[in-house]
Amino acid sequence: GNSDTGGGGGTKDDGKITMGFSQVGAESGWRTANTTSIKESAAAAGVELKFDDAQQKQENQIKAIRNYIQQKVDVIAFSPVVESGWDTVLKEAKDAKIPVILTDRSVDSADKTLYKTFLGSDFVKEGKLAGEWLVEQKKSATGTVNIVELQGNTGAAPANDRKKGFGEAIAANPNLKIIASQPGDFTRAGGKQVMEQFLKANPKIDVLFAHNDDMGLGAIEAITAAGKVPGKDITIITVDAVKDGMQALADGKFNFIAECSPLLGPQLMDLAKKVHAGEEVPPRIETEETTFTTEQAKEALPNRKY
Amino acid sequence: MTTGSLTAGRTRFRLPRKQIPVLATLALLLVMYAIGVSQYTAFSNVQVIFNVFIDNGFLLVVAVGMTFVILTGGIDLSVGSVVAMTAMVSAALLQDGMPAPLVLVIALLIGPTLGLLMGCAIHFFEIQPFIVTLAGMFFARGMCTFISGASIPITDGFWTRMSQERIGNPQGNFVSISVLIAFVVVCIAAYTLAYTRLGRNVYAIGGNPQSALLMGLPVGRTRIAVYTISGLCSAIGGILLSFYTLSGAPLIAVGMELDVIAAVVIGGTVLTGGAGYVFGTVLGVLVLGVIQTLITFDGSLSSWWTKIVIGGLLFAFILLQRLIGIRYK
Amino acid sequence: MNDTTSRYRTMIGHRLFWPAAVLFVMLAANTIYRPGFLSIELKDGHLYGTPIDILRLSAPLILVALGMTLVISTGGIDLSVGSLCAISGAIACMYISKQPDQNSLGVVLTALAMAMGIALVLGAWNGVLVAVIGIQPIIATLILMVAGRGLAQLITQGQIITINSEPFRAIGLGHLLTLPLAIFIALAAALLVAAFTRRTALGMIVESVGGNAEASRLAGIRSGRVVFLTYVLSAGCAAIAGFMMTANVSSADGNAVGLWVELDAILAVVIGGTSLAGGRFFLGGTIIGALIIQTLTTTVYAMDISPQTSLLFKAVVVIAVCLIQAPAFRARFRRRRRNVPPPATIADKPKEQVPA
Amino acid sequence: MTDSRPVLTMTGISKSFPGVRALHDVNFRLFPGEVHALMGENGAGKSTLIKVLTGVYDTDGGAITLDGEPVSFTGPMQATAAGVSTVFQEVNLCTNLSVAENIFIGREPRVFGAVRWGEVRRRARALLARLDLDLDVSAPLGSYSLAIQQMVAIARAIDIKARVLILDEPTSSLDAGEVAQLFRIMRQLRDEGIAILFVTHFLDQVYEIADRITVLRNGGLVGEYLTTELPQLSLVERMIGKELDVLEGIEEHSRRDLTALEEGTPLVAVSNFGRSGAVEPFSLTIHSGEVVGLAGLLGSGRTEVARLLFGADRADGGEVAVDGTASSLRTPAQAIDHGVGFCSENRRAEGIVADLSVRENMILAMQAARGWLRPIPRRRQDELVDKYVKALNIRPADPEVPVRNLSGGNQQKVLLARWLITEPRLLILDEPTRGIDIGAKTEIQKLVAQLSDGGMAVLFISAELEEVLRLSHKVAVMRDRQMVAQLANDESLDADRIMQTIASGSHREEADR
Ligand SMILES: Nc1ncnc2c1ncn2[C@@H]1O[C@H](COP(=O)(O)OP(=O)(O)OP(=O)(O)O)[C@@H](O)[C@H]1O
Ligand SMILES: Nc1ncnc2c1ncn2[C@@H]1O[C@H](COP(=O)(O)OP(=O)(O)OP(=O)(O)O)[C@@H](O)[C@H]1O
Ligand SMILES: [Mg+2]
Ligand SMILES: [Mg+2]
Repeated sequence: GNSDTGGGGGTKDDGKITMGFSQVGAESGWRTANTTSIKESAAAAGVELKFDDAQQKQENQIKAIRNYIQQKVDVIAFSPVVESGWDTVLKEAKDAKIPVILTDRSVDSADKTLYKTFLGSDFVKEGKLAGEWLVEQKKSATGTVNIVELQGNTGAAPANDRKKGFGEAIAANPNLKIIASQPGDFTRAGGKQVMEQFLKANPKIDVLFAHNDDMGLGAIEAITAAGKVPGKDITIITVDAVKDGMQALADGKFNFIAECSPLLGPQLMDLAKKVHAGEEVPPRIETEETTFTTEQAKEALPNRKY
Repeated sequence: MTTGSLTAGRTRFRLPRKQIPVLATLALLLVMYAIGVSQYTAFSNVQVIFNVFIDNGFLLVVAVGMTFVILTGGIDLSVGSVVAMTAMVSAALLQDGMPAPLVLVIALLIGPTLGLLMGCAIHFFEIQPFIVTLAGMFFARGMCTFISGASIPITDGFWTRMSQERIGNPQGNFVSISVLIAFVVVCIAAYTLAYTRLGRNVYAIGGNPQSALLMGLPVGRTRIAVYTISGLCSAIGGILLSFYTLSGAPLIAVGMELDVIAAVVIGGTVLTGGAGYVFGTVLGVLVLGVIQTLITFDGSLSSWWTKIVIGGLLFAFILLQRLIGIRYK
Repeated sequence: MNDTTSRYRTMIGHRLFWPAAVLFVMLAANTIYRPGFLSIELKDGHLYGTPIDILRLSAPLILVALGMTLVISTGGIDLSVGSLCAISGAIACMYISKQPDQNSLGVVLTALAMAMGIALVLGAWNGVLVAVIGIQPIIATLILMVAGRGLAQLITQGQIITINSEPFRAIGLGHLLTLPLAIFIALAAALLVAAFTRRTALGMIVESVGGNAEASRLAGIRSGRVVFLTYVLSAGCAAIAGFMMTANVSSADGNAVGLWVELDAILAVVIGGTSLAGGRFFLGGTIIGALIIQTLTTTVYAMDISPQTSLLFKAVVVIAVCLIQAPAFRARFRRRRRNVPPPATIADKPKEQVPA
Repeated sequence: MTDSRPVLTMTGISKSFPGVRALHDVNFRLFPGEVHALMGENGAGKSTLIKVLTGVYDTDGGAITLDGEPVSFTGPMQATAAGVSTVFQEVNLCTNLSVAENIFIGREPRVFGAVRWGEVRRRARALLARLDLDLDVSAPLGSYSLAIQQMVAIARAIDIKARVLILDEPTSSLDAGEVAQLFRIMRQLRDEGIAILFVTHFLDQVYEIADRITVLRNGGLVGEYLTTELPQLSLVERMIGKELDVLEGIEEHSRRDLTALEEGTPLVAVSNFGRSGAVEPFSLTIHSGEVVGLAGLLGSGRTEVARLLFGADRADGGEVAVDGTASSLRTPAQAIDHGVGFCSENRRAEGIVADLSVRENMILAMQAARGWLRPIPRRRQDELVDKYVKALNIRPADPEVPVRNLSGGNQQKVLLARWLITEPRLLILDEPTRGIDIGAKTEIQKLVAQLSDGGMAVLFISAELEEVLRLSHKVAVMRDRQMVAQLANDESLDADRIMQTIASGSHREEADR
């Protein structure tokens, strides 16, 4: 319930929580689903949302946070573009006594009191899950298994972490070898073009690990064009589980997807209310995520929203 | 034959004409600010203005360097990457435990060196600045990712102090040290352009490089100098950015060159060179800053509307500026 | 001077010689690294092979760069082409995705016509800003570059629109006479633009406006119209490129389609020998420039150059290409060999004030 | 005369451009305290010799000494530092900078590295006063007419304390008064022992000021002569390499009966035509076949009149009638549609398109009038271009070279050809003979006479009153941006009377017939 007295920037004490949220951008379908989730849950939870799109720029996010401080919002939440470099502005938020919640991606501040909590996925774990599944699948393989990897944008946290997690997991089987790894920039076109070259340069590719569904979907096109059957001749593992990806999985073109859920909104609003009320929250909350195989995908697909 | 002495020249009104674009920008900026204040209560806080400066200090410094380049009729696309590279190098060196002063010196040398090289390529080999600096941009960005694929935090005491020191009333209205540094850079640049030979040569080359050459001006030296200056400003900008974010990230400041060029041009500098002021550039940066602040304060736009509105505001601003300019010409 | 050396001289002196030589060297280097690089095979009536890939993948870039060439030749620049690619692709896909029968040719043609129409309108918007209102081209088109991405995302509501339409797919992936259709589209566009500019007087008039706008005006050229036209043309080219890019992956991504293509296009134009200051333009050079850029990208993937160093590699190649092309550099190099002190280099090109 | 050692020698100078041998084994020397004229037709290589000397171009061969020391400048900066000060052909200043700055840039008075602007302006004013110019020195140079820009360039050059002063066609855009002013200063400098290299196409000026003459022809040296020992006629013969019989025929043309022409509707009639800040409203009628001369001093507004009539600038008000019907001349394209052509005085900024070839430059106006959809067939282009290259003797005769590679005078001819190709009914020529050698100049004058005989109307602007008088049927006199008189060119009219009109401005009653 709220006694909405409205008016201008979020003044305190009107009962209604004002939240300033700085989003990374709108670079992918995943991200827009994330944004939609947050906006919808804010409306549903009666939280007044100040939303800002940083267009992939850390500078913009810092600016937005400063402005939220000026507007005296009740809670600040943001998905940091990069990990480091938030201490100064977070300190300012702390001085202004505005609690901060991180979503989706974390920061590496040594001073953990600068933010209340982190809500999001564990990218390393996603990579690991993908790798573990592969190890399991190929445990009986005798010869080397040639793996190619489509990375996300160079330097992006999901790219780095998924690569790391995957690498750690497949280290368990020395037969599994990454023979090529190039950035496909998280886009279908990128995934397609890089995959075409992988196929040309390497006569034998057994497995493709793509850091997101879109690159995997692009790669399917390239694989088909090269006269191979995706999912059969080349095992395809991806991350995200967006609708198109799930469809491909259900169709047997993908073999495995590690989920990375964008639907953080409801949990975020819950947290915001708790934090605003001064309740203690755990310092790290991981979204509930799962993995999908073809069968599971067929099941899950009908109620997939994004 | 006799000749009466010539009384040529029009002295209808003395002051404006050259300054009109800048004055128009200033007026529109004030109007925009007024709109902000009338729409959002918190907008009137003095700190909002200070924040615009705090948040755009590095942009301002880089834009000042770009002003030099554009005044000669050139362009420097490498600035964003050089900023990032400087921040990256500082972060990496600090992480390796190098003392802060040494890091500062090294970081401040990299940008100008690259600028010098680009200037030489442009001058001696007559390659178009756009291409040379584009290659510079690729190079510097490549170096960033080469140094590290992930962002590197800075924990050095000096950097932290520079970052978090608040000048003014720490609880109330304050600015950061970066703002002061930016102001110093602006003043030095304005002085250089108005009162030194280098500055005047910059304008002359922008007006007509061939004439400048035939007038016996050091065209080559000046041209190389402006790219070096731009490199230096980018390096300073990079340091300020590393103060600002206390880290170096390989993909930071992507596309910054466009913001910078936009700021310079909005500030009344002509891309073909020869006309413009540092003060205009300051205004240009403020315009971009205020547009952004307005959008954040509104806080109801979805990602795509943000872009459309930025484009729209930019359009409205440039159109008005242009119309005012024509009106008074 | 005997006949062969003089023929050699004229060949070296030809504008397209150096860009072509660079392209050749890059292909040769690739072939040495990977002997199969140049091999082409016929599979189910289609030709496959890296050279074909390079041609096919460079098709969108060629298209964008063709329009960009004309714009640059008037002394302008068009930063909005990337956004225009995204918008046209988004409109086409959005329309098709809403139709019950995505495979109907009529639907696809309607979609293309609609998207093309809107792209042309946006091109006209650029043209008005530059030619009528007189805003500096880089800023005028920056507006649409920023806002256009937003528009594209607005159309797709930030989603990636996936479609399943064979006729549309054909634009990017279809084949004709064993070759990818995209190559023919780019070729047709190139021939069309060439005919449009060189068979009419448009080319000369564009060059004249870019070379000296005031002199052209006084010669009776309505330069405003010409400049306007080039922006519309550029938008049209970008739209076709946008179709191709989206058709390639059968999906429209308002954010990623044509990202940074404007930089590549400008690079292609300049490598091709057209000056950014305006004036003479060389369509053939532009096409070679685009091929060089695509070959570069393909090389990075083919040689498995690490992502960390690929940009450095690109920087080195770009500089090398431009150095080899720069007459001043070659003159210096030659003189060094002949051991004569280097001359004063002068910028012999008088600078004409291009209207902002 | 000087018998001392030459301050400057150039020996065996050669210079080739791709396809053109601009200089071939040329020797040249310059003594202190002399004015040395460098003469030659358009494209003879005068400007190239100067550019080689000042290091703008490097030589293909030859040696240069200054004060006996071999030198090899890498550019004007070095040359200036060594005491060689140059005014290049075409105004080479920065129009975006102020007048004062243009004079002093690179040599500004400074304190602690800071330019003293007050001092710069004061000195600029003083210097210009020496040339009898009273300008607003802080106004941008671009706001002044070309002639004034030329004077500023000269002011800059003479203020540099130099031993050698080089003036490449400094007088081409100056009127008699300005020339006199310039010569006064040149003499003064000569007496101070400065060596002056002077290029001009005005023979009278050569004989007035030069002590010695070097003649070039087709990039080769013809010879060096003392002015006193070289009669004018043989000078011309040496320059063009053949005998001269050009001036005949034109004289009769002028003083012809005007009344025959004035019958019928005028081709163009304007009344109360003006533009605030540029020209006071004026009225003028021009009939087919009539040559109207515009006379006036520097900056009197002749160019402005021409630009208004061509629609290059928009008039504030007034009526225009073409062939008796009300029309408008608001843009160049409109004017061209009405059959008006305009050859600007500022050929570099407003005339040539340097990148394009000679052929393209020539057909530009015709093509523009036809619209881009109807290209002129290549064969027709070649015919036209060929015809005018021959008719105007444009060199090099290759129509495919970029026009930037042509010498100044040849560029001017290309522009003229551009308009002749359109076969205009009214051709406005603003200083068409500037920078054109004596042979070509008389050719052009003849051409104007011929054209008007053929029914073309011509508005002829020239700083040379003699030329105006020789060609015009009617002379309109400008003063202080007003058209103060229109005089029929009959026996009673001569240069003195025009000067008087300009000086007094009281002949209004004769205007507006
Ligand atoms: N940059 C250049 N490139 C190629 N050819 C050139 C260049 N500059 C001059 N020329 C050629 O060299 C020759 C000499 O030109 P120059 O300018 O010295 O003539 P000039 O004697 O000064 O003539 P004018 O009296 O018309 O100024 C001409 O044929 C000209 O076309
Ligand atoms: N844009 C301008 N701003 C200020 N003054 C101008 C401008 N254009 C021309 N003038 C002045 O107007 C006057 C008329 O110039 P105009 O060029 O018509 O003279 P002119 O008689 O043709 O002389 P010239 O022999 O120099 O060509 C000059 O005094 C000139 O300085
Ligand atoms: Mg000359
Ligand atoms: Mg004039």
